Amino acid sequence: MIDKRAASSDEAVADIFDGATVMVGGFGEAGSPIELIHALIDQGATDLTVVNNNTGSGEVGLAALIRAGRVSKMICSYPRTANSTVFPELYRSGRTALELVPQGTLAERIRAGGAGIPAFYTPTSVGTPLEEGKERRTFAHRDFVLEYGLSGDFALIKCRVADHHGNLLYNKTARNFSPIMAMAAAITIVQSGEVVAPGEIDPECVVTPGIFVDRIVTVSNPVQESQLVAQGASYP
Amino acid sequence: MIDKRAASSDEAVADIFDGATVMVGGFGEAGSPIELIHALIDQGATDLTVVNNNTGSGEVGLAALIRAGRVSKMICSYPRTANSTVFPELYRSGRTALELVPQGTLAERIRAGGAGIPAFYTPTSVGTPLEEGKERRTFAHRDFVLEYGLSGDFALIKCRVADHHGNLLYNKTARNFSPIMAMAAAITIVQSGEVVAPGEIDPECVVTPGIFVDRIVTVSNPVQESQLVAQGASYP
Amino acid sequence: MTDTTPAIGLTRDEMARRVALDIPDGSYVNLGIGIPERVAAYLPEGREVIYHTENGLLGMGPSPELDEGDPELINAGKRRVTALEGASFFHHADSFAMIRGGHIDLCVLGALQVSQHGDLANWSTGESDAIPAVGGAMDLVAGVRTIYVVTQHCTRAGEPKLVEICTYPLTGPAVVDRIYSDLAVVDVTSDGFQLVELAQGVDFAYVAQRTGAELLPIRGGSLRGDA
Amino acid sequence: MTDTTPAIGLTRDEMARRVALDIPDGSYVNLGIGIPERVAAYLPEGREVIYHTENGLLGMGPSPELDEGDPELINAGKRRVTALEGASFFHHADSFAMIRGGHIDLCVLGALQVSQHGDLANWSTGESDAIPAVGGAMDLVAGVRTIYVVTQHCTRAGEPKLVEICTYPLTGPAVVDRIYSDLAVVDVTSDGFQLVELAQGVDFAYVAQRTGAELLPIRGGSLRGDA
Repeated sequence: MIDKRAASSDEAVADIFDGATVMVGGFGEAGSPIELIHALIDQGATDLTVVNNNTGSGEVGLAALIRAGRVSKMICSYPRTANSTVFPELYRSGRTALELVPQGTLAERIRAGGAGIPAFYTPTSVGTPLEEGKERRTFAHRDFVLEYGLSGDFALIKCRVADHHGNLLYNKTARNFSPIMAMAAAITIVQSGEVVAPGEIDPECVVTPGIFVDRIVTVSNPVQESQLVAQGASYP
Repeated sequence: MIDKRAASSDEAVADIFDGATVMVGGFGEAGSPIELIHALIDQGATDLTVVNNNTGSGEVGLAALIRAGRVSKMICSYPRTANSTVFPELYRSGRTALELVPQGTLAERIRAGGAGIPAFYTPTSVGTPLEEGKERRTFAHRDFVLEYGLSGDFALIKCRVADHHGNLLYNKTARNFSPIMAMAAAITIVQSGEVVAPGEIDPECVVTPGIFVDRIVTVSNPVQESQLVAQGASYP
Repeated sequence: MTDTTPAIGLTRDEMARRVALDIPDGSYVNLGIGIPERVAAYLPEGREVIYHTENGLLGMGPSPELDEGDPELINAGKRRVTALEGASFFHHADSFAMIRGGHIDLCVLGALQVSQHGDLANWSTGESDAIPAVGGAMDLVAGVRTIYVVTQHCTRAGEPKLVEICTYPLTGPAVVDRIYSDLAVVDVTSDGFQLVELAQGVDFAYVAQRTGAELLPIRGGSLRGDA
Repeated sequence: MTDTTPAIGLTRDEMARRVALDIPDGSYVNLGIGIPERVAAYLPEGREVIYHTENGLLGMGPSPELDEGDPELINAGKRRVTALEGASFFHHADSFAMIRGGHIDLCVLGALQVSQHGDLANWSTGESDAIPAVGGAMDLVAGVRTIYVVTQHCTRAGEPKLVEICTYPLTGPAVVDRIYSDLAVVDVTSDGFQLVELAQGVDFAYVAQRTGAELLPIRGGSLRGDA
C-alpha cells in the first residue's frame, strides 16, 4: 500500500542537510508551513538557501529560522513586509545574502524547475536594474531576458487535505507557491490539516497530484503566524 | 452582469476568419468539440492552421474540416491514428502541410503562448531528426533545444460544466489540451454540456478560470465521434 | 488610512473614484497596494469588473468585517479579502501566466516617478541601505495591457513625480498609459505628457508648474482648463 | 491480440510478465502502446504501482468491460481505461511536466531498433511516403529516469533490432537502460550490450547470433547461459 504519511514533523524533516536548498510555501502567513519550519529549527540544519516570496514576520516560522542564523541565502521577491525585522538586520550585517527575483519570474522559474525546463525567456525586468547580468534577446521586435529554472532539495508546504498517495487540496489563497514548489523539489514534505484515504478526494479536483509529494504529516490545528506575532511569541 | 453565453454554435464561430490559427481541444475523440467544428465547417472559413494532437477520424469533426479543404496546415504530434484516412491523403498530395511537434513540446509551446513566454529550452528532440532547424544549447552539461511559444487566434474546446463567467470543469481525460489552448488563444470558444450560474462551481475546483474564456455554447448531448465513425457518418 | 481634505486638488478617495470612472465594464483588473486598492469601492453602479490578485484569486471581493474572514484568504497586500460568486483560486505560476500572457485588461498602480515616455519607477528609491523588494510590480507592468498610475502629483517635499527621466530605479520602461493625480489626469503619449483633465479649482499653469517635464494642454481645451 | 506460442523464446505475454517482475513497488510508471500495455496485468502480488498516461491521468486502472467505460476516459493509445482510487486528472502541460521534470520513475516502450549506446528508434521507419507521427515518445525518453524497452529480438524478416547504430530515425540518444526481448534480458552499459538473462531454451550463441552488435556474456555466468 502506498502510504506517504510520516510519523511526525521531526521525522519528516530529519534528512534535511546543511547547505540544502529548501523551498518554503506560503505568501505571507497564508500557506506558511509553520510547524514544519519549527521542526527544521529543532533539527539544526544550517547554511540553507531558502526560497519563499517573503522572509517571514515576527520571530516565529520562517523569521525564526532566519533569526537562528540557519539561512545563508534568501531567494524571494519581497523581503520587506509588516513585522519583518529579522531579515533586514541580518541582510544589512551581511550575514544573509539575498537574490531578489520579480514575483512572476520567481513563480515561473520554480515551475520550470519542476517541469524540466532549464531556461526560458520573459519580458519581466527588461530595462530595469534587475536585468543586470541577464542575457537579453529579441523575439518579434520585443526584448526579453533569459531566466533559469529553479529546483530545490526539499520543499516544505502546507495544505488543507491530503490522501495517502499525496494528492493535495489547498485552502483559498494559501495555495500560492506550494503546488509549483512540490513539483520543483526532490523531496516534498507536506503538513496537512487532514489526511484521508485514497478515493476520498475527487480526482477532477486534485490540485497537486501525489507524484509530487513524498511525505505527509498531519497538523490538525496549525498555529496562525499573525496571532503568534501579535502575542509577541518567538521560537524556540 | 458578465455573461459569456452565445446564442448558438453558429454565432460563436461567426468571426473566425480565413487564414486564422485555430486551436482545437481534444486527444482523439476525448474532448473534441465536434459541434463547434461542424459549425466552423458550415461557416466557411478556409486556409486555416489547426493545432490539435491528432487529425481526427472518419469523416466527421476535425477530419471533416480537413476533408473539406479548409486546413492548409496542421500542427500536431500524431497525425496517424485508427480511422484517420483523410489527412494522410491530403498530406501526400501536398494540399495540407504538417508541422510535427513532440506531444510534450506541443503542450509546453501552447502553455508558453498563453503565459507570455516567447521561447524556452527543452531536452525533447535533441539528437533526433526533429531537432533539425532548432537552436541547440547546453545547460549544466546537458543539451537542449529552443522552442517557441504557440498562440492561436481562436480556440475551440469542449467541457462538462461552465458558468456564465467562463469558469470551466472538464470530464476526465477529455481535459487534455483544452485548458492550455484556452490560455493561448485570443478568442476562446467553449461548448459545454451544462452551463450554470456563477457561484455554482467550487472556486477551489475551477480548472480553467473564466479570464481565459470568451464565448460559451450549451451542447447538452454532444455526439460521440467514435459512434459516428462506426456508423460511417460524414459531415456535412 | 485617514483622508484629510487637501488645500487644493483631490483627496485620495476622490482620486480612487476618478480612476474607477474609467474602468470598463466586464474587464479583468488588478489593483496595486495603497490608493489603487480603494478604486474598487467606487466602481460606478451598473458595471461589473472581475478583480485579480496575483497571489491566486480571480473574483476578489471587498474586505470582510474587522476580525472576520480567513487569514488564508488575502490579497497581494496581505490584507484579508473575500471571494465573490464565480471566483477561482489558482497557484502562483498560473496567476502570473494571466499577467504575463496579457490576459489582465487593466492594472492600477502607485508610483514614485513616471517619465514622459511612460517609464515607471515604483519599487525602490535606490537607497543603498534599503532592503530591495520588488514583488509583482515588474511582472504587472510587463504583462498587463493597460497600466494606470494613481499618485500624488508631487512628493511631500514638493518634488514633481511626473518627470523627464526617472531618477529612481525603473519598474519598467514605456509602460504607463495614464496618470491620475490629485491635480489632473494626464495621458502618456508619443509626444509626452498630455493633459486630459484638471481637478476642480486647479488650472493648467498650476499643474504644469508641478510637472517635471513638458505638459501638453488639453486638446481643443482652454489653457486655463476650467472650461 | 492473439498470442500464439513461438517456436522458441517468450510469448508477448511472457515478455510482459518478465518486465513486470522488475517494476519496483511504489513507483510511478508510464507504459507505452503495444506489449508495454500488457505489463500492468502481470505485476507481482503485493506490489502497488501508480500508472501515468500522458493524456492526463495518474492512477490509471485496467480497461473496463467491453462496451463499458467512458469514451472520455482513455489512455495514450486511445483505448478506454479506468481510474483507480487516489487517481487525479490534469492537463497536457502538467502531464508532460511530470515526464520532462523527471517525476516518472520508469517507462516501458516498444522499439524498432536499440543501439549498443542505448539510442532508441521507435517512432519512424523513415520511409519517405509515411505520415510522420511521434506522439509523446521523444518526451518520455528525454524525461523519464529509467527506460525499459520490450521488443522482439528480431524483426519478422529476421533482422536484429539490437544494433551497433540505429538506421531508423532516433527517438532519443543514449536513453535505454534495459531491453526485454523474447530471447533475453539485455542491459545497455558503457561497454555496450550486457546479457543479463536468457529465456528458457535459448543459449548465448543463439542470442548473440541474432544481436546486431557485440553481446557481453552474463557476468559470472556460463556462456551457455542455461545455468
